[in-house]
Amino acid sequence: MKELINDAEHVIFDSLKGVAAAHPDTQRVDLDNRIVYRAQPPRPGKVGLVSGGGSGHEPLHSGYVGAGMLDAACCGEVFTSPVPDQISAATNAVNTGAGVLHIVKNYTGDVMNFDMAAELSAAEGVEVATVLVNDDVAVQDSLYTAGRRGVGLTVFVEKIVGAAAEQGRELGALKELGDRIVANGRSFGIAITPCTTPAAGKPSFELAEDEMELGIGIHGEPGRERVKLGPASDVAHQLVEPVLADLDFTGAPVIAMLNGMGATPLIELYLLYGEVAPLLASNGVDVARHLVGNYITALDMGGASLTLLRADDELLDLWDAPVNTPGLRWGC
Amino acid sequence: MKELINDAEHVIFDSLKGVAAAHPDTQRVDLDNRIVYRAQPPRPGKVGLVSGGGSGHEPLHSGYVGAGMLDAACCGEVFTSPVPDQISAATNAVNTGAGVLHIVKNYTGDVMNFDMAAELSAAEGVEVATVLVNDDVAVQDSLYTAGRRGVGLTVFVEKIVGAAAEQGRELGALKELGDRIVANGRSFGIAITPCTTPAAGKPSFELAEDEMELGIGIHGEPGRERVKLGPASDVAHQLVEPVLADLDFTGAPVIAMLNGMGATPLIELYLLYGEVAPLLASNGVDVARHLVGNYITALDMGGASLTLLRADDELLDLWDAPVNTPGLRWGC
Amino acid sequence: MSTTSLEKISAWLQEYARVIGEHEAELTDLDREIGDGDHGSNMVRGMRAVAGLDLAAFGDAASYLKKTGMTLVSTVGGAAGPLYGTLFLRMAGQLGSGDALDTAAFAGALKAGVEGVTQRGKSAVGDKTMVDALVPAVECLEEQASRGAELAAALPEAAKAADAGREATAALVARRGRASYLGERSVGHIDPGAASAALLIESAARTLV
Amino acid sequence: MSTTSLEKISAWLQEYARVIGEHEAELTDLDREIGDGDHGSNMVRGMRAVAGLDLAAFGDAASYLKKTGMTLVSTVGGAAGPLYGTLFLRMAGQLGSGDALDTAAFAGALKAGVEGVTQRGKSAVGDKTMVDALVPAVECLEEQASRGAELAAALPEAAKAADAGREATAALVARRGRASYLGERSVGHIDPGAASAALLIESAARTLV
Ligand SMILES: Nc1ncnc2c1ncn2[C@@H]1O[C@H](COP(=O)(O)OP(=O)(O)O)[C@@H](O)[C@H]1O
Ligand SMILES: Nc1ncnc2c1ncn2[C@@H]1O[C@H](COP(=O)(O)OP(=O)(O)O)[C@@H](O)[C@H]1O
Ligand SMILES: [Mg+2]
Ligand SMILES: [Mg+2]
Ligand SMILES: [Mg+2]
Ligand SMILES: [Mg+2]
Repeated sequence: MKELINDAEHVIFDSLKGVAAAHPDTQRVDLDNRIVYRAQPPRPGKVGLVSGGGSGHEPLHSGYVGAGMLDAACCGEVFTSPVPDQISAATNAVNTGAGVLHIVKNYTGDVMNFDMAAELSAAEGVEVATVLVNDDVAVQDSLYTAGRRGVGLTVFVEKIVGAAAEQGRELGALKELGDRIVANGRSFGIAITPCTTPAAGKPSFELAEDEMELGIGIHGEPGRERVKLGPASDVAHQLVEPVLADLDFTGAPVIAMLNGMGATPLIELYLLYGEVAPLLASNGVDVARHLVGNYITALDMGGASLTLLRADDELLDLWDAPVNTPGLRWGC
Repeated sequence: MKELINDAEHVIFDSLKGVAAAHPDTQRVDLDNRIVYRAQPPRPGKVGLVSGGGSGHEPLHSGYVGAGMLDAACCGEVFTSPVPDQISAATNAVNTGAGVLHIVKNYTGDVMNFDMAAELSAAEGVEVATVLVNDDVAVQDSLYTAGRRGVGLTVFVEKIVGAAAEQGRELGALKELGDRIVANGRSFGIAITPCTTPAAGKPSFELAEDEMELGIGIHGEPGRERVKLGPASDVAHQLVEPVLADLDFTGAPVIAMLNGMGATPLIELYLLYGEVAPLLASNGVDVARHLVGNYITALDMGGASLTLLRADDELLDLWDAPVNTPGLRWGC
Repeated sequence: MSTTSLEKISAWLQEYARVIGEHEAELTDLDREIGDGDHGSNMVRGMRAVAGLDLAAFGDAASYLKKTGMTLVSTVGGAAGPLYGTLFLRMAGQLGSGDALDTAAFAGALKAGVEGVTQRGKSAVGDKTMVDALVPAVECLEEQASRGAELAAALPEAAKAADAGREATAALVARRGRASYLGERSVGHIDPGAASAALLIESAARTLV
Repeated sequence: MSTTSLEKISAWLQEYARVIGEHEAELTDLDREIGDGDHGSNMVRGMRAVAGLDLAAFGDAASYLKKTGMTLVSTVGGAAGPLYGTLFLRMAGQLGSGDALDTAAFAGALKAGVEGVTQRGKSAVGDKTMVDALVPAVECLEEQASRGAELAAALPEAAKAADAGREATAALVARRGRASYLGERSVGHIDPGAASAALLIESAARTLV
């Protein structure tokens, strides 16, 4: 175990102390409940946006709390979803009467805990709707799995729905918008080195020097397949093809994200994007907006994921709207 | 060697192709010369700002090319300074007649190559001044060393002098400003895991599970001392104390940066900042502005560095001025 | 239900907390192989909180079990939190406050709990989850109750059934929870939740006597 | 200087390029220990470019050496680029275009080159740099020249002196370049630049005969 921590049990609390110290002007941290709020409560009539999940994916989610994105993020233990009381507390706190939207990544634990939280808040008269993000094409969406995982697209949902909430749209409309993004977005990820959780203290899996995992998620879980690690030009194909095979991304402006899993240096991420971009173009994909960097990580895992969203003018406008969070900032 | 690259020899070229694809609106990449320029040439009368150095420290330097910071960055091979022709080409290209400021990190190779470039450009009638950044307190500044290394403070120099250049200040004034920042800034870094350069394909050093290096630079070079890795609360002391011992940071607003070396997850960096911030406060340091994140890295090294700048109202204003680069963005 | 039942149930969960602590690394390792490597620390966090509950605050076993369920829900998180939480909440609901803790009563309560788990988890036997250890235990207890067996005699049999269910998960392809992402690659590994569930029944066999 | 000198100098640098290629990993390893692990790849990049120069484009050894220096400066980067570049540029300046390539001429040219290195690098013997291999070679050549030795006889001696200088760097505390950051921790490691410099003189001994 090689980590800059005090002890594995207090990682979340200790790290949130740092968040509080780092962003005092824009965020407020409820250390007891492990909730990161915007420093300013939502203005009357605005729908509250709450997300959260296991920690270890930073900047997701707490790094996306701020003007133009989330009102609150609930931080679970590392790779463990937050608990219902916590989520319900955040939900109640950001409810102005206009209701609260939960943005939930599709994992059994997250779904159950957010569901129970929604029930708790509903019992207190808070209207709650949920957008379930399930964009990972590595997982078959069938009756015989827990369904597709929610991964990179979560960042897009939080940004775009966040901008729409800022405009004063209503809860139902925001849920519809979120569902539309989910219907039109897909992701796929690869890993070349595993990650180590503070609690386990051991790498999540072992990979030989010349191996990579295809179809990994964001929790250090092994992927669907282990293959030889080739040059970045091959990796680009391995990232792009499963995504394009799952949904038609031609004939519409696309928002793309090449995301680093945590330990992959930016120089490699750019290099990979240099392979991915022409590949997308040659497949008729018109990338109108894009991000290259670490936006949703798995601790110190080495690797990358690609997320594509089939957008339209409305989604692009919402994408371009000002945002001021530790993890994404533009227009202000 | 576990990297997302095509081959070690073409890493810089290939990665710059990705930079070109990633930031077409704000940057222009001269692939032949490995120079990243702002998409818009400097407006007449503005002093050109050129920096550069070995690659592998991304976002430094190419990620700081853009409005409010650099006009051009020269990308050397991994951990190898750029060459004079390249630097001179960038210098000449951003010269509007108002002269060009070189921001150079103090390494023998960088100093010699920038010096030769300045001579070449001077021979073509370009006025060149140089700010030499040497903020690393881990190195003794004596006749018997190459002097202190330039590390994290480089980000501050590029930001603050960049803002001043945008205001139309003259070359001499900018050099003075840069020198003032250098005189008032200090850094110190630690590593818990080494990095692997594409060319070497092997870790830069070996560290046992319970060891850390104190006083590392940004090139995977071993530090001055190897010690036991303690809890983050100890690491905070190990980072803060050498910096405070070297310069008085009380009685003035301070700009602070807790920087990740590349592979350290954000959750750990925040956790460490949660230890560093109160330690600074208890030492009478008034942190007026701060950054927590990966700003100047050493490929996939695990660890962190602390940079402090003793500022004043002018420096804070310049710090707050709008900046729009891939690596730093606010106010626009 | 008598104070004795409360004390017995408490002894059971204290023992379970101890055993979970002992097996933390093992559970986490199982979860590293086909999940995300946190099941051990999740269960330890939850059972430590349960073990810390003040027995004096409870009038009967049902209210203690209810608090146990709520404590697990609000401390564990992940999949295990709501599932184990539901298990104990439903057990509490089933156990009337006056019931004696005999084989039938315990079988009935556990059955209600496990039904809560399968409902919340939309899971069934064969999905390679904790359900694969719990359902055989319930079935065994029901069968023993129908034959009039004492709880002290029935539980060791139920624990064997749970252990067998746990072992059998190794051969299964996961269809619920994180392990389902692995598809065929999940085969050959014991499910961590089935392992913690088998420990729960084993703990009962050692304490509910 | 005669065409023969040009061909000889070219043979030297072709041989040096070959030898650098052969020792790339070794040089990089030395640099990993007390530097940043790039000296091998730096030198290979530069010497590959030098080896690719078209001999037909040069009228004499001096112009070829000048181009070699410029090529190293513009392809190597780091500390080695300007330093080795300066070495060859100064050698070119010292070697008149008519000079024969005898021991005195070569010693004089190399001396001018090495002085260029110490000026640019602000370094001296004992700083644990390439200078520690180069200066003994120059001194040896000068001494041999004063005794009227042939170049073919002098160079093997100079190579031995350079090798000895390289070995001696192990005992030194670095005072220039990256290794100086290590202070006392640099002791026990051979300087990578001294190693590449010793290879340069060894290559000369094999080709300038
Ligand atoms: N839908 C489900 N139904 C029943 N049990 C489940 C379900 N999903 C997961 N589990 C159980 O939960 C265990 C994992 O718990 P844990 O690791 O604590 O949570 P998480 O999967 O969120 O990390 C699995 O081993 C499995 O036995
Ligand atoms: N000031 C100097 N004077 C002479 N030689 C030097 C000086 N600084 C560095 N060197 C030589 O350069 C070598 C390192 O070259 P290289 O690794 O290619 O460049 P860098 O240090 O920039 O990575 C050192 O081993 C040393 O021999
Ligand atoms: Mg989990
Ligand atoms: Mg170098
Ligand atoms: Mg788990
Ligand atoms: Mg080097």
